[in-house]
Amino acid sequence: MLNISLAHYLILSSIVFTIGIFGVFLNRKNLIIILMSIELMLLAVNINFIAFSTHLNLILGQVFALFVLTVAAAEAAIGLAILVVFFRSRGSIAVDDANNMKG
Amino acid sequence: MTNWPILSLMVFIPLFGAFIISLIDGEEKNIVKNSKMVTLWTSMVVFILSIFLWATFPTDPGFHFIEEVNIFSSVGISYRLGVDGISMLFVVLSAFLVPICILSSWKSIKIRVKEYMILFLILESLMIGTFSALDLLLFYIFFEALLIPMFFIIGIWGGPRKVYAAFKFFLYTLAGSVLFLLAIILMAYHSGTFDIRELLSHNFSYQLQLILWPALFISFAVKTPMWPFHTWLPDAHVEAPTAGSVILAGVLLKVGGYGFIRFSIPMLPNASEYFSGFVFVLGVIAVIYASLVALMQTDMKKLIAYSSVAHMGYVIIGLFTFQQEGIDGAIIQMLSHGVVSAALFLCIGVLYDRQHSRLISDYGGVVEKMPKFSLIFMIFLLASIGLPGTSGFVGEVLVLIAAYKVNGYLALFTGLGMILGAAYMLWLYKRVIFGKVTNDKVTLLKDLDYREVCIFIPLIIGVFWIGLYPESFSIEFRDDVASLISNLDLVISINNN
Amino acid sequence: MNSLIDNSNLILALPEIFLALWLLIFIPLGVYSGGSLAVRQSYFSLFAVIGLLGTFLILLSGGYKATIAFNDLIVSDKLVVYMKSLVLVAGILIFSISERYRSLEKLFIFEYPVLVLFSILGMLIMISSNDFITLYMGLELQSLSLYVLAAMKKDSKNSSEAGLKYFILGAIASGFLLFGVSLIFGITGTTSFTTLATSFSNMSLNQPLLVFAIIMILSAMAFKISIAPFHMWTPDVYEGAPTSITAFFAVVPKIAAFAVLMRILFIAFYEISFIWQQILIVMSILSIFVGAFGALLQTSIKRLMAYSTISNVGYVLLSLSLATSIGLESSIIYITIYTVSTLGVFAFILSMEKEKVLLDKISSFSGLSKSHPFYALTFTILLLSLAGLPPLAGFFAKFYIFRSLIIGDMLWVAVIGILGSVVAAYYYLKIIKIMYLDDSEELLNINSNNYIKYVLGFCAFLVISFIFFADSLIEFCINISKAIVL
Amino acid sequence: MLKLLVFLPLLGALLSGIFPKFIGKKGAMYIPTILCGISFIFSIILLHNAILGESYVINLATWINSGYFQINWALKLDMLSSVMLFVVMLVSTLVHLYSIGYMDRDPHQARFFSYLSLFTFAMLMLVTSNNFIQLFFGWEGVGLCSYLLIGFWFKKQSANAAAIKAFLVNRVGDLGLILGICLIYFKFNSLDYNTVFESVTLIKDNSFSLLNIEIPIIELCCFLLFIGAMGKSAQIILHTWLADAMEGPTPVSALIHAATMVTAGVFLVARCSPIFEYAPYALGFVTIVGALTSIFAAYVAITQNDIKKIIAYSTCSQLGYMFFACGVSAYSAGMFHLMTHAFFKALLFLGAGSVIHALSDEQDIRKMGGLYKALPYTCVGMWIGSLALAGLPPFAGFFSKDIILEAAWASHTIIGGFAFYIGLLAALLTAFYSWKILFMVFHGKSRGDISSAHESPLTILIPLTILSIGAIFSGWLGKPMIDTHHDFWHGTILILDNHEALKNAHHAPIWVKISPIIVALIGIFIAWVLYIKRLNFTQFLCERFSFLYRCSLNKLWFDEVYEYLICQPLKKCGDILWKKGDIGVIDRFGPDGIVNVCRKIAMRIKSIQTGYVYHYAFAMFIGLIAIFSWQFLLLFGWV
Amino acid sequence: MVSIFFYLFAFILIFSSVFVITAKNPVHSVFFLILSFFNATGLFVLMGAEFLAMLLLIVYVGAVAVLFLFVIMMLNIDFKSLRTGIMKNARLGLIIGVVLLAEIIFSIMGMHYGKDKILGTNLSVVSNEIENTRLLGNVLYTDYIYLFQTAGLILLVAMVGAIVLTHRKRDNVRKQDATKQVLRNKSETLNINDIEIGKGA
Repeated sequence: MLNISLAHYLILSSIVFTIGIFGVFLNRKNLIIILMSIELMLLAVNINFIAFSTHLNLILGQVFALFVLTVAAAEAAIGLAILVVFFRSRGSIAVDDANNMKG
Repeated sequence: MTNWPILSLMVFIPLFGAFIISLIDGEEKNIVKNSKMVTLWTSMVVFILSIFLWATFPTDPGFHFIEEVNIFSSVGISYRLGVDGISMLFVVLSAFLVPICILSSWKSIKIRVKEYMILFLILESLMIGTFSALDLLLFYIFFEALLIPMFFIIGIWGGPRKVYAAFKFFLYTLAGSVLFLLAIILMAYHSGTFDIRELLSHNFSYQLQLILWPALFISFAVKTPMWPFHTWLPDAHVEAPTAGSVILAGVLLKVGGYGFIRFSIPMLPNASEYFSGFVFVLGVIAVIYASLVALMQTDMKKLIAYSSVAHMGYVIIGLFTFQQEGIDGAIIQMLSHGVVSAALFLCIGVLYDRQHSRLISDYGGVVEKMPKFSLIFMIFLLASIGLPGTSGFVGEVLVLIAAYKVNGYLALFTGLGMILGAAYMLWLYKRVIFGKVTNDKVTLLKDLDYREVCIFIPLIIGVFWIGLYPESFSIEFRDDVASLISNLDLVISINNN
Repeated sequence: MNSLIDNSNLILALPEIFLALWLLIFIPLGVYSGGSLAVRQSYFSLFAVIGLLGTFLILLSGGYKATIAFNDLIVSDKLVVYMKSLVLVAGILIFSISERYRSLEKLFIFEYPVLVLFSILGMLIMISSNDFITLYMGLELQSLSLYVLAAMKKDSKNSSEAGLKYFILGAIASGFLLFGVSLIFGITGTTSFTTLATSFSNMSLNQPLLVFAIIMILSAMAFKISIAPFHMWTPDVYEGAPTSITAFFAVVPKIAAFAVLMRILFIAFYEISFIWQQILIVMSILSIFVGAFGALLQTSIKRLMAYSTISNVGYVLLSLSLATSIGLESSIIYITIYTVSTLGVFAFILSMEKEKVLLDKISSFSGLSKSHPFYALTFTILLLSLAGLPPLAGFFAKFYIFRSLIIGDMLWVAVIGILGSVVAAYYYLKIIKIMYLDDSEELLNINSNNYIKYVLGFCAFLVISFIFFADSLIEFCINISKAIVL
Repeated sequence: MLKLLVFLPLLGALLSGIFPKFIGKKGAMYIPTILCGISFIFSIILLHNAILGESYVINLATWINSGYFQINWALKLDMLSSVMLFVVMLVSTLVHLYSIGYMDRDPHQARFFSYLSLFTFAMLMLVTSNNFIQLFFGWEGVGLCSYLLIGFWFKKQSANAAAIKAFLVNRVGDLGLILGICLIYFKFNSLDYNTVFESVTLIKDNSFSLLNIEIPIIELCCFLLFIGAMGKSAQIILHTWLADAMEGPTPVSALIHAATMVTAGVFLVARCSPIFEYAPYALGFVTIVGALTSIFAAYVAITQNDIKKIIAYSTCSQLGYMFFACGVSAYSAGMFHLMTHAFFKALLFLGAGSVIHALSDEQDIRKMGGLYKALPYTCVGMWIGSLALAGLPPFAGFFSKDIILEAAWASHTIIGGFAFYIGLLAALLTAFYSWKILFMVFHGKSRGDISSAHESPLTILIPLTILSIGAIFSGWLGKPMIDTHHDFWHGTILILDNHEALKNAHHAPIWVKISPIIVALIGIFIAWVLYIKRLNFTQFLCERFSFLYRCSLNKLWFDEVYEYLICQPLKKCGDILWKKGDIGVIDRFGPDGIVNVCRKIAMRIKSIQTGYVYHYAFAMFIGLIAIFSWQFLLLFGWV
Repeated sequence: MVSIFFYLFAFILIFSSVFVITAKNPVHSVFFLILSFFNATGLFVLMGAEFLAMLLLIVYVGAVAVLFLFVIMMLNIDFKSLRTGIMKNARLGLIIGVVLLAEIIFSIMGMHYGKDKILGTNLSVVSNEIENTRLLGNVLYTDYIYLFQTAGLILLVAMVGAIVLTHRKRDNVRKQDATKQVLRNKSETLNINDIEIGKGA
């Protein structure tokens, strides 16, 4: 137990990743939480990358994580912008309200 | 033997005609008139070419008038055209019926005449292409493309339930034929060629034949149509405009039979033999079932449609006897049915044009007002019954004889169709033509005019020609059938040992 | 420390660099330009089209040499050039047909062309990627632009909803992709496709984590090309997004995603095709059927086209799943033909309007054959092609797919697939029926725009005459696939 | 000459059928008649030639040629066909002539004459054919003309129904015939008479097994052919059409349903005697059917009231005679009776037609009576005809009927004996109903309005006269036909040596020879008693034997049974197959069913597409897990 | 020592993540998100990725999380209505999630690198002579220059996109247009009326 191996990090990241996915589809009312869940997923990915990077002693993993971080930030910005647009047109950010189109 | 590409001409002249029509512009009246004339003359030219084809056709077996242009060299698909005795006659039949159809719709088609004519020419081109294709995929292309113009002809100029009928026709036949496409690919994959000539001599393994055969069968059975794949036919016929029914019954149904004789039987002889019992059962059911159903129809077109099912049942039985008589008979029967059912639909079209009803109960005593029509109708009806001397008999008797060679009971049950056929046809005639005039509208009927008589005369000639001197037809394909059968016997005996 | 910014590297990335620079000129130009909106708009469009054309020319001038550059990050070969050309041409055409729609919907803002160009740039990067990182960056560049484009009609509820859905699901998909890639990186120590291709030979292949990683990556790609069960966003986004963007969605990103998927499957994971083959077969059959059945009851043409897309990409994936050269070649052919047909269909959709509102309901096309025979006819041809009827191009597309399946000994898959195409034929036919068989009460008003007419006619012409020039295209596609798969 | 003989009627038919306006009303009547007359003259010449031993085949053209199935259009002249030619042409010409007078009030003479001539042509084709298929051509051709002529008055529902019935019942027989032909072809690989007849001996021992019974092929073959003959010659079971066929104009009945077409069956059996001779069981069957028909038809005839129906049943009965003659191998006797019968039955019909014509289409004998004054010539003609029919010497019927009964007796088989006694009984009934007609029509008191009755025109009377002469003398003239010492038939009829009924017939005991005359006289006496002397006794008898009476009156309910057992079920079957089979099952589970299933699937997919983004995400997640779990289990070999 | 920190960070990370998605109030969620990021930073440091750890703090905690807060505040959302959220398919989702997690964990246990099983080997940070940041910098501007530029473009897109979407032109808002002000001239703005004396109102 005290030996912290790669597997520990991987398991941790998969748990976080799963929680992130859960956040997306368990949430019915609040779009912002979905956005945060996505951030969690990306965080899990970053943990993975860095863990592997350390494990393999390859800087590539960290580079990848770096770009993921960058992109994630851009994504958050876009996501929030869309959220704002959505809110303006609907007056709500409940996920339940986003079903104008179906079938 | 000529060097100029007569088959290609026959395929492309109608297309060219269609193109010309599409360019016609101007006053509505002129468009209608000109497009009719262009169509008529185009189809006449094609017909004359087909006569020429027939006249110069060599009697030795095998394919003639072959043309070959590579299109997909990477896959081995080529534009290959060519006819043997069997397909040549179908080409002639198609070319023969189209001008008649055009004439018959001269007055009855009132809306969108231009489009109608274009579609008919495209249809003609595709029909001729289907029968003269020597490349498996090319055949399929023509075969499948036939659906498109037919869909529009039924759908636009059809009767009240045209949409249902058009969809049923289209999807049914499409669903039937897609498996054929897979079979084509499989065949080409295993034989390495799409060339029908090479495929005819290729020997597929027994296992493969058993896979391929059902795929081909469904496709052709739907087209033919065989019981229980026939239900699209009554609907399509009833709703289609007269000329549409004529082409449908006259040519398109033959594509199924042609498919059997060109692909199923020679390419997959063992499977054909294996499944022949099954086919016979279906054929007999078709004959009896369709006849019984026809007996009870109240709509004339439906009745004729069901009679087509019964007649095509004969064709199928004849083909799968693997006897010279049977296959000859089936081919003659197809030609005959092409003429007769076409003529019967035209007859009903004549009545429909006048009274806008196809219900038997709306008529009665027509003979008083339309003696010429009644006579003509009678002739075709008798041909349909298979009275000796008319075209229907020759095929029927040959099929029966071949059926007897296979199995006495088969002949017996097939023969029952003769009785039932007479029953429904004569009953129809009685109710429509004979009897007292019960309907006021019947008194207003006018007999055939000059144009209509002109339509029927070639068909009458056809009926008696085939009936009295079928030799001029059978001489063209006899040797082809004979070589087919000898190959068949050879292959079957080899594989059985 | 050697610099990678040298000629050999730059030449390979020249189209992308050119486009990026063009964009960098474009943005300030857009911000500071004066004049009326309409005039500006036409200038901007012209500017964007010129940019794309320039990119295209630069791309073609580069030739087909197969090389790798930027530390294995990007690659160029025939497949890349061909797919990029497709993307660029389709992009230009869609741009030109969407002009009228934009003036109709008041989408005058210059950011529209800018974002479209950005997404195309992203696609170019994706297509030429030779590394998961490049792939990811290109993908994100493309996706982020597309998210914004989908939500662009700010006053429309549907548009913002479409943007939102696309964004959320897209982000999840890229999460999947990243997670998968991270595992691949962990297992093999590399993310470069070419290195990956060789790395599987000396490792144990039956570890579930590898399978999981591949499934994750495939799911993400499946999302991008709307393969079931990752297709759910497609109908909603197609419906909600501005129609010109829907046209864009339906064609261009699919090409790019397929191009990169081909590279992943046939370069990176080719050695381990036994892992992904079955998965892809199941997914593609599922999407063929979802696409076919889902469209049956649709009343909106845009939604219908979404399902049509789902079903069509199913066929492409089906032949890719063969992992053979023939499969690859037929999927390239299919994509090409699909591009042309769909482009034409959207040219049609973009031209149907009534009282300044674009028509969305299929039923509103009734009687079109009488009022606008040209549009009805060309649209019919395109639909019949999509339905796969000979002798139109769509038939040959399907023919090649099924041929590859049969050669690949997957007869039963082919049977199932072809049955799906029959179901699909029904709804295409239904549209034709409405145009030709139904009588209309009201006539449509089509403000004839020559671009649209030309594109429509051109696509219909290509579809009809495919049979005549097909041989050279097929030959070309065979060469492409031979260069990838030996 | 043979060619001309055969095709002149066709020419006549075409001329008056297709160009009635061109040749005019008169022309439409006279041209076919004259052409027939010419043919008749030819037929006399040909008969003469044939008697002198001429026999040949003219090949006209190939008809059907497929494999071994090589059929030519050919005209065959031999003894058998020339006799038939003569009979057919004679009756046909007379009927044509008769019709000129008879149909004078009809608006459709042209059509009528066209049909008549067409019929004549078809009959000639039948008679002169050299192979079974051309025979079948004629066979069906006459059937068609019969159909057309029965339904000539198309406005009458009953006529139309009768026409269809005639055609369909004939078709049933024809099916048998064509199957027989198929079998012959199957076994002989040819359908030419000569080839087939020559090689009969080769396959006479072939047999097949049905339900473990070995049946010789040849028996089956003859049996099938005979079914054809039964249909055409209205033998019991397939007889129902003949009485109804009387809906047609009377000349038609005379020509088709008495003299020529219905005898085609007999001709067929005679023609195929080389085959039938090797099929003893089939011959027995022929005998039984013939005998049963003769008695049954006579039995039915006695209670009928329609003058034409009585004669029609009489025809049926006489055909029965002919068949049982053939059945005991006395083919020539059958042919002989065929010829004499043609004369007197045509005479009877034409006479009846004359009566009907005179009474403005009244056919019910209960409404006639005492017409001998108004129609003296007709009355004489009918008397002669009836005498001939009853088989009283010296009229023609005596000779032929006598020889048939003698042959039956002389065959020395149980079946032959049975046929003999049945024949005698039938002869009794024949005489009875014949005189019933005579008494009720021409004698006694008149029971209807006969004031307007007048003798028919010359065109009607001339044929009557000629036929009367024939009915008297043809028995003498035809005697050589049954001469066993001299082969009148020039080998066209084969009789095996062990079938010596005809030979023995000449040595029959005297009571056998006389008994027909006696029973005929008894029959006449009874008729006299019942219809002239004691009219109320008739009533009494009807009530006393009401069951028998009703059986006879209702023709043993054959029609009704057929209606309920065959027609109705078939129609019902058709209806069920259509509404339940096609629409209810095939469409419902086939195309429409599939469409519905597709629609349901589509609804399901639509309902899955809820529009909620979390559902979409969930779907992605589920998809991912499903695929992974599947692969996971696969990897560990758990699936 | 490392393991204690690992477990500390890991558990806090997991719990705060759970709270991120379950908190009724989105503001709380954001704070839990920040907490998660802090813990992740700790883990990064444990793994020797100091630069990325700092980046995470600066970019995420400093920018992204604040952005979230900003949006939440800006949108003026009725938090009460958000509280009614029920997790309908939670049970099914939970089962499936557990299955997935189990499968992944099982897979991780069986993970190989090359042909070696990696389970159990200690994740030790190899001390390089070059520090982490320099190492990244070395490759970022050379080997990965292409991606670096692309990342720039992505950020540009994000900027353009965000502006396009959120920027509104409001008609009733008066804006100062400097060019217009400068270009004003007398004739356009002033209308000098010659009013007779005594007639002015």
